Amino acid sequence: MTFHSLKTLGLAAMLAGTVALPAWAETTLTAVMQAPLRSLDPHLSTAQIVRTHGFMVFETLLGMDEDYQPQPQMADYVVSDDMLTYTLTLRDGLMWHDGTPVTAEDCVASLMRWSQRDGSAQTMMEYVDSIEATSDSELVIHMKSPFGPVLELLAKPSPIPAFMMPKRLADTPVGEQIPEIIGSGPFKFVADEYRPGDQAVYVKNEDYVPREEPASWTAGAKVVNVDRVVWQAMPDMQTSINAIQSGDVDLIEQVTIDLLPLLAMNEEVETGILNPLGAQVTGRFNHRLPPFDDPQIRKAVMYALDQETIMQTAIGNSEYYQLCPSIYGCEVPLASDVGAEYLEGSAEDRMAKAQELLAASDYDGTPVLMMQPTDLTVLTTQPIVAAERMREAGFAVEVASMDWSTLQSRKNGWQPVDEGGWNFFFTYWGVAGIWNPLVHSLINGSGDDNTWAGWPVNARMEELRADYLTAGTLDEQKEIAEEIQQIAWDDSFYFNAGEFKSVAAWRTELQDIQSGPITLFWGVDK
Amino acid sequence: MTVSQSGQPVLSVRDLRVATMGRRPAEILKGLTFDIAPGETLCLVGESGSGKSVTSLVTMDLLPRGELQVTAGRAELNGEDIITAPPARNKALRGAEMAMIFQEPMTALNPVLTIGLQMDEIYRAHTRMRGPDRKAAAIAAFESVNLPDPPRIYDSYPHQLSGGQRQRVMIAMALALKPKLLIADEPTTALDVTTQKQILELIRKLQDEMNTAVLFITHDMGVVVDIADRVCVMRHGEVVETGTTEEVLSAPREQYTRDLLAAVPALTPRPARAQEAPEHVLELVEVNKVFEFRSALSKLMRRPGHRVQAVSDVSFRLDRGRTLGIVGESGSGKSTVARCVLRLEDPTSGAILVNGHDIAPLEGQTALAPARRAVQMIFQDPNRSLNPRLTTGDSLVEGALNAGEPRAEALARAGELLEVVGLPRDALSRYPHQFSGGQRQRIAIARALMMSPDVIVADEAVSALDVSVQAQVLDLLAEVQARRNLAVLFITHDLRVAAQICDDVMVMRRGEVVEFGPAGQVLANPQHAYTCALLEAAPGRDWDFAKGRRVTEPA
Amino acid sequence: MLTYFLRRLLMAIPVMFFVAVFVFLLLRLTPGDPAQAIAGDQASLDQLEAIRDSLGLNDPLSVQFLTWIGNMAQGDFGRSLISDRPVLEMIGQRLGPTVALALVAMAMTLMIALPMGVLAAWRHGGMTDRLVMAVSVIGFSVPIFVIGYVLIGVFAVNLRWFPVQGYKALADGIGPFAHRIFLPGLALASIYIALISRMTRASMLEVLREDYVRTARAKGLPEGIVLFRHALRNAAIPILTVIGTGFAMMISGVVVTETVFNIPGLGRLVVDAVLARDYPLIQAIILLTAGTYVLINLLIDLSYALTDPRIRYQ
Amino acid sequence: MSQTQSAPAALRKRLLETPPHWTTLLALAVLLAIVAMALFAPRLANFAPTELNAMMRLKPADGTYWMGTDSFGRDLYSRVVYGARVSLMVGAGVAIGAIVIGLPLGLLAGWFRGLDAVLMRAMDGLMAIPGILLAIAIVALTKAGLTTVIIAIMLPEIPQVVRLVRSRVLATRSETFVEAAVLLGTRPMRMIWRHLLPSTIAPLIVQGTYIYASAILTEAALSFLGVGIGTETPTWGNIMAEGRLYFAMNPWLVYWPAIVLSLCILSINLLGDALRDRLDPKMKGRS
Repeated sequence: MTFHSLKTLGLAAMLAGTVALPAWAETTLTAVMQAPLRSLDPHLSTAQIVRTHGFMVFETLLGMDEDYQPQPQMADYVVSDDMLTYTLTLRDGLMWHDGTPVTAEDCVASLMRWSQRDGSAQTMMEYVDSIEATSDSELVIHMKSPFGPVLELLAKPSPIPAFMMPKRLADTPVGEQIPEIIGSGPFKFVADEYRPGDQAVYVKNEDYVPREEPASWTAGAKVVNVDRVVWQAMPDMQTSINAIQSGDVDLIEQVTIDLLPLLAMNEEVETGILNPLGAQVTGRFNHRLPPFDDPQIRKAVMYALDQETIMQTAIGNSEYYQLCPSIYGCEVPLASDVGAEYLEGSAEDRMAKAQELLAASDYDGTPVLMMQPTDLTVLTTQPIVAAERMREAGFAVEVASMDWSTLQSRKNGWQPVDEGGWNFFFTYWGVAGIWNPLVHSLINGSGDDNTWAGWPVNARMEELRADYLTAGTLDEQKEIAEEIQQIAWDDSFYFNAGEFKSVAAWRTELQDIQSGPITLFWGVDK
Repeated sequence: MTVSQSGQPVLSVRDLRVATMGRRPAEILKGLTFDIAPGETLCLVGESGSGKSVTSLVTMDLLPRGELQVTAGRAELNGEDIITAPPARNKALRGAEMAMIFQEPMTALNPVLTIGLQMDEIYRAHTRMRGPDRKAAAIAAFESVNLPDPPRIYDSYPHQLSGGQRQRVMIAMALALKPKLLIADEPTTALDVTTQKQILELIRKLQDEMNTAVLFITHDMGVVVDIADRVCVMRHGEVVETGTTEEVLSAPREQYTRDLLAAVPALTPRPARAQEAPEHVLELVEVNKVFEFRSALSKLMRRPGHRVQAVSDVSFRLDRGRTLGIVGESGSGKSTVARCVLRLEDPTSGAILVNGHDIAPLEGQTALAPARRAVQMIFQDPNRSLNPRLTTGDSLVEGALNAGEPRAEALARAGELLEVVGLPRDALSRYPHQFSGGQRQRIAIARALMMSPDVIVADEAVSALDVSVQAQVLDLLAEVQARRNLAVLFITHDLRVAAQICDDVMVMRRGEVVEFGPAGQVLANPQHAYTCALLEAAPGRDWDFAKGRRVTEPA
Repeated sequence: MLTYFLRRLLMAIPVMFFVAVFVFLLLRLTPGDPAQAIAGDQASLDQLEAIRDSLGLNDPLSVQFLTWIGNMAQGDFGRSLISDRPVLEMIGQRLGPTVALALVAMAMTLMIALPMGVLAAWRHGGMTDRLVMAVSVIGFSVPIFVIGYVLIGVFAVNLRWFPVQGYKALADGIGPFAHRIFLPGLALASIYIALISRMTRASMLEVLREDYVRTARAKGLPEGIVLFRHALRNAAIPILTVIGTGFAMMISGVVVTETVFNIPGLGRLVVDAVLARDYPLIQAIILLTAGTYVLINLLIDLSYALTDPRIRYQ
Repeated sequence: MSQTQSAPAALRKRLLETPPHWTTLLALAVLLAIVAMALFAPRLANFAPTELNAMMRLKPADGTYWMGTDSFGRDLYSRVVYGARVSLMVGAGVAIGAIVIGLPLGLLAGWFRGLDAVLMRAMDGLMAIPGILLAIAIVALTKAGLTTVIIAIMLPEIPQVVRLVRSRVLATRSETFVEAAVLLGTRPMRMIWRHLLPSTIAPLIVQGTYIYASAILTEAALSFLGVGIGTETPTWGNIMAEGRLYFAMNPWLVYWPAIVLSLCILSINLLGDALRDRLDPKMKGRS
């Protein structure tokens, strides 16, 4: 046999191989997620990627539809007229991934675990008398007194959704991670192929029975049309863009907006907003340390900072950011224009006002320590822009760069700056994490050590927050929410720097991509 | 030995000029001319810098690229000009028609390849012999140079052979293809005298067998006597004088040649100096030195290590004003004795009495300070014994400053001493590299004298110097010795030097004293067979350089 | 030879202990909180405290250290704080790509740098020499991520000869493996090529002045044999030494290269681990790389004996 | 201290023996230009390096913005000019620091054999930890400021210096002139100061240039990985790190600082080579 004929033979074999493959190949959807998945316990982490992971594998008793309404998902619900008894009935055919049936007892254990982890669930538990399983498929929540948002909390997609898991896992103590990822959701987690920080693999749960209703956010039918979903972490956005163009990946959850023009010319790649809620950038004062223990000085900052510059620098393309005064997000039911005076007028006018305010204040020139994360791209620019504006207003500002992990832990301390404290930093919140006074962490006015970093103190705010929980109607809620917003502005709890939307990119082979408060992998077809 | 002067010379060098390359070219060879006939040995003799080694490199077409170049002249091998021949042609000639033996057998063989392979390469490069034939030829060649157990040698690495064996291997390689011309560049300088003698005899024998022409390069007049048919004396790149060995040695025409010959020390010991009331300044009593190589782990586990007895039971006494020579070949332990005396090594047992005090058990610079002052050393290589980064003045006053003498005072004394050793006072502010080797050795002597010692230990102090310089330094040493009534412990391998300056001689071999007595007795009338063998092997022993004729009656 | 090997291994114990203590203290003195990395930035202080308690991070440092050392002595490197997976398993998953990358880079280096260095030394002072030196100085002077980007820009994006990113294991076939590892391997090799070609050149220059090289030439041997058989083998030891000490340099290169080419290797794992304060994981990786460094240098010391028969270890 | 004047004098002599090669002169000119750029940054820059303009983001080069603008709308040219300051400072800090700490350690380890074993094991340990990991960890240890970065990069360089100095000391102490000094009664500290230290100076100067160059590179790598000096202070490293996101759109955001950085390091390396050829007698005339 000559070399030539050998080569031909090889080529033929190769061709045969490529022809034969697609016949029984499974469809795999490869996605680059915004952050690498490093931990798996969805009750333990408030990170968005873990939440997204949670909705792959786990389910919630109730789902939330695109109108922000709780809808039945694992269970149908009945609320007593006195608003004191919630009866939830599990639907048929629910199975855990290990093959055992889902019982009400599992769900009670899961709710108990969840309520220890989630902030607003903890508040709810103060109103709850008992949660018990009355049969294999029915559980009942008895309230001590009426509490408005029970259903909303069971359905909420953020920050810690009420995911259900088998009792044996739900009994895992609070600080520990569950040893196995067993849920009842439409995807099964493939533990063997999981590489923390790099790759997570999910396969279609063949035993999953979707609901009848059409899919809407986390409610309705979760119909899976792909066999495998692979999440791939890519530390470099350029790499991700190259990869989607070459077809190595099908979806990028969050594209850096400046780089969108790179994809614009590619007809095989589509871009768009999958999460309509977006995220709000917030600049937080440390109310316990000078100079920001003085409301007058905080107010000077409120005038000095400029949503437009911050957003323009961070996002660039105005299509994908929004400026609005609402502390709940620009497009949610509670959105309002109250307090807009801090944003009105030209940037120059506001700067003049800021300078005036600062000059009139007791500010003694102490440098403001602004924390800046170096490794979290969405938050690196704001401190720089803000520092420039604050300096112009008359502040001395020191920008302290650190990695995100250091920043997160440093923010929890309130010791003086030279002992490792801080004055100001930026972070961002998925709108689902701030969309009402119940879930909103930044408006806590109790000043307790345990509250989220910043520790503002405002008694009126606390009254309003308590009132909100018992408010009956949406109008009533709205009214309270607006007053809260006014106080948050007036007392300068924090600076709302505006809202941006994450832009996803996907290859045109993907059809029927769902939009949702998180990225959803059901419904989509390849 | 009869030499055929008829016919074409094997090598004919005509008006050869070589210069350095670069911005300021300097001429290294300035019009060299000589011939070598088949079967003849021509010795190129000269001191360092005379250009004799460059001549050999030109002939082999091995001048270092980019550094030296031939600017004029011809060098014809069997009528073929090497200088104009293409490199490929010269490559073919090298190893086959002309071959070379280098000075250092330690470095001339590739340390990481077996002897057999290095031999084999020659046959591969120049013949069409097949593998087994090549090996057989190699083993035969090893046999012809009297190497023991040739098959073992074939499989050995160079470091497994002695220096003499390596030089034999080099000769076997050089003569493997029976070249017309053999160039031997100081082939025995690095060897002990007894080995040197054997190698010279071997070259002579093989040359006779093959009728090879030999270009022999040496600085040693003794070797010239033993091997040359004709001599070519070189100096600064020029030929001073050419002629048959007898002619040049017995009736030199040029003053330079005469000086060169006069500088060669006689092998006959000088008469011992008269000694008045002997005063012992240094006494060794049964000194032993054992080197032990033991790893930290073995020490921990109390396992014995590898032991070498470098010095065993050496005892002697040295009196003020006298010179004791310790002679021996490499490995005889003579330097170790010196280093023990100076406490650069710690003796394993025995006593070292300096002015009556035993310094063997002392530790630390403070305790040793008196002994340090009393015993000083002159090292072999003046290039290395002076710190190149210090001025002469700084080097000279170091010991004095350590002893607490004010700097100005010490510098003044140093200046005086420089004049004593024959250097100008302003040498104080200059650096070692601004001096010649002989001058540096003078500075080293001055440095030793700065300490006003009672004993000076000179370890091969003139071995690295050219003969003419060597004579001057020895004269200086004798002069300061006489003036200051110093005791000198002189370590040397050169029997001629020992004969010239020593009152007493101690012969050492493998750490043991073989023979010890007045120089006149030991060197003129040796009792021990080893001493006899050493004297027997001394090159040129049958020529009397002072009188310029063969010694009729061996000493 | 064996006893020498064992003795050297014994000597490595204090070195590794030093590394362990050093790294442990360094990490524990670092601000940052693994609990925060687990719980995310919206977690409350109570929640963080509970997580810290369950992870044992509130124990005294000495207790933590002794526990860690004790477990390690039994071969238990612990579990990742963040992902709650066995550290060794996580390292195992990431080891393959890194080792492959390092080996490929090393192979490329030797194939390119040795001939470069030999040639430069041989043509010392000539154009080839200047060119080689220029290439090597540039290799030292351009950051590895710039080299990576330029390679991607030219060969992957524009010419489309190679994929832009990713890694395929050798088990997926030699073709895909080679196709994807080529550019990252070359990028990583760049600085090494610079280093080794320089060292080869310098070492060769030294060796080419040796008497035995002159002897080889005097024997009329072909220049190739003189250079590669006689000179290069003698020049090998300093080159080997540089290969060993350069290993640490390669690790930093690996971290950056893996980021640029998106290779799921140890380098990225460790950067992630440091940023997330995943103490057991960082400690294990650093100990592992330190151990590898010590081992590689030991092997290189042993390999001296292979190139030079004069060296015998007892 | 008149007795040590000789060492610098000898050094000077070896440096100035022959006129330097043109590449060396060119390298020196480039380096001086970069040093001048750092010194006179405020005069040379067209804008303050932190002055941002959200409307002028990612503009290509023109008459106003000579190298274009970055993602903050800051003038890239001005930032590159100011970047020289930090980069040169990091290099100098690391090189000087590593030598100041490593030199005495190496001298002591080389002369006092008892100390040697302990010290060198610790150095082996430090060397075994990959420098970049150490640097990442240390930068995270305190705030990502200039000092931290310098210390983080310096620490892994120290063992290299110690080893170099120690090996020189070991080589020198076997020299005959050291034995001669022992015979003259010279005590250890004086021996180290007068006979051993001078022999380490030349290789240290050479090594110093290489450390200098590699420190600048490491700083860039740290910035690239997100653990370098914050973006408020422009360094070539963090300019590139920020620019790399936009590499495909405007590669000049990376290329400009990369070119200046590479030129700077190139000239330092070339000068190092030239110094080595002159100072290291063994390497003389080998470039």
